[in-house]
Amino acid sequence: MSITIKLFSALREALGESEFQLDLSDISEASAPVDVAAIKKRLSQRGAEWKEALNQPNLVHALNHKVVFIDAVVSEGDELAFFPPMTGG
Amino acid sequence: MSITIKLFSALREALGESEFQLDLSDISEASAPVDVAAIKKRLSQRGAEWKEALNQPNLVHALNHKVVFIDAVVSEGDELAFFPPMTGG
Amino acid sequence: MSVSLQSEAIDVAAEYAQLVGDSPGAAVATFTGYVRDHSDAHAVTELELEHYPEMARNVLEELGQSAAERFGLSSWRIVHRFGRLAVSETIVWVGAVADHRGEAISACELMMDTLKTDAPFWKREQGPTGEQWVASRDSDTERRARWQSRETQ
Amino acid sequence: MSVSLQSEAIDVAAEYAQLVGDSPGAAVATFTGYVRDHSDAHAVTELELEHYPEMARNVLEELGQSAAERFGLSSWRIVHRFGRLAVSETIVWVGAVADHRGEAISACELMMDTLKTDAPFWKREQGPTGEQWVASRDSDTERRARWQSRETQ
Repeated sequence: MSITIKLFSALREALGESEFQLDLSDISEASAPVDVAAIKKRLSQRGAEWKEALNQPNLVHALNHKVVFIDAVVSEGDELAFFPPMTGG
Repeated sequence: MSITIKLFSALREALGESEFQLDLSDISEASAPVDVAAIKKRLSQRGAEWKEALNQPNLVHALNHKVVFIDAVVSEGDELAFFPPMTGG
Repeated sequence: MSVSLQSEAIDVAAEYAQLVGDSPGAAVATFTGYVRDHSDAHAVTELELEHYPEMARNVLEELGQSAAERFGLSSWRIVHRFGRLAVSETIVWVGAVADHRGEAISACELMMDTLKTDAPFWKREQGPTGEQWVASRDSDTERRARWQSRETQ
Repeated sequence: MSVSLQSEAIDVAAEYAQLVGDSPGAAVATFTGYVRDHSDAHAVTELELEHYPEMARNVLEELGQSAAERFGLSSWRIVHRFGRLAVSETIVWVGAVADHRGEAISACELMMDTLKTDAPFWKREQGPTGEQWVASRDSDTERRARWQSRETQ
């Protein structure tokens, strides 16, 4: 199973990536459905900066262009974005 | 003592006058100050239409371009207007 | 920071440009009122706006200044028409410039709510069934009263 | 009834004319946001607006439709810029057409309040002392929350 990860704003800048594919074949074979929390955990294994950036208190996650809670279930081909609170307007 | 009376909207239409001078020499010689109530009373003596028009519940009175209560004191040369509630905007 | 009473149609784009000028604040809110083709249940084909010129100017200037003080406006403008107006024509335009959106929007709302009940204009509607003076609305009086009790947001 | 995401400056007069069209409702409210030359205590010389294009379009369309339903709008429009913006340039424009002024003004306020907290844009300010991402404001979150509890007026 593969999904698209997108990062924006200070998060994109801190982690030096804006978009990439993430392969989740190993965890998706387990019996529990893969949720946003599982993906955060997986990405946090990439290093200390990732762990810190993805565990900041106000982090927002959007699945297929909608803000979701941490228990939202992720499926093959989904687009999952992480970013700080919005500051437009 | 003379003041200017102005009438607007349905009041102007019902009474057939928009502006006139009112001489108040007789009542201004009495000891009490002349207020809007005294002028309403004086104008009401002009006939039944005047009495009715000037005693409608929502009548507004403006003295020198400011809405006032019925006990506002009127002086020589003042402009006193009577009209229904405003409906602009 | 000014009032216009005019019989001509309101040039909304020109009013906006003049309000904002060369150095806009961060937040600009505007409101435009147009002549409706109906009023409650009956059709309207034309509107006549009677006004009390000297008093109208005073009231509108005071209410603009009052909104400016209450909401810290850097600029404001009120334009109100009088005379004969066709359906879909502009009646009134207000604009407010402030540092933040809440102030600019609330100032427009305050100016409109106050203007409706305090400025000496009277509408006379013309329709297929004749002419009639528009009655004042309780809802306008209620909206006006909110500003006396409500805290500035 | 539409959204525009654009890097070009917003032509406020053209947006207004298009919003109102040939047959305006009775009440038109607009709001325009501009780049300020300061932010809290420090000077700002330029702003960069990052955005998430697909999501931004979805969010703005949904919030326009939601405001239209809540306030019975006959027309609405939201324009938001992205990219590099100089001081005093337009950032955002919203417009709403309704039968009554309360609805038009409240719809603009709702669209702006929701947009601030829900639409994926991020401001990065540039000033004499360097660059920094703008932090979200508690006051924006509070304004946003009002719309969940408040009755339609």
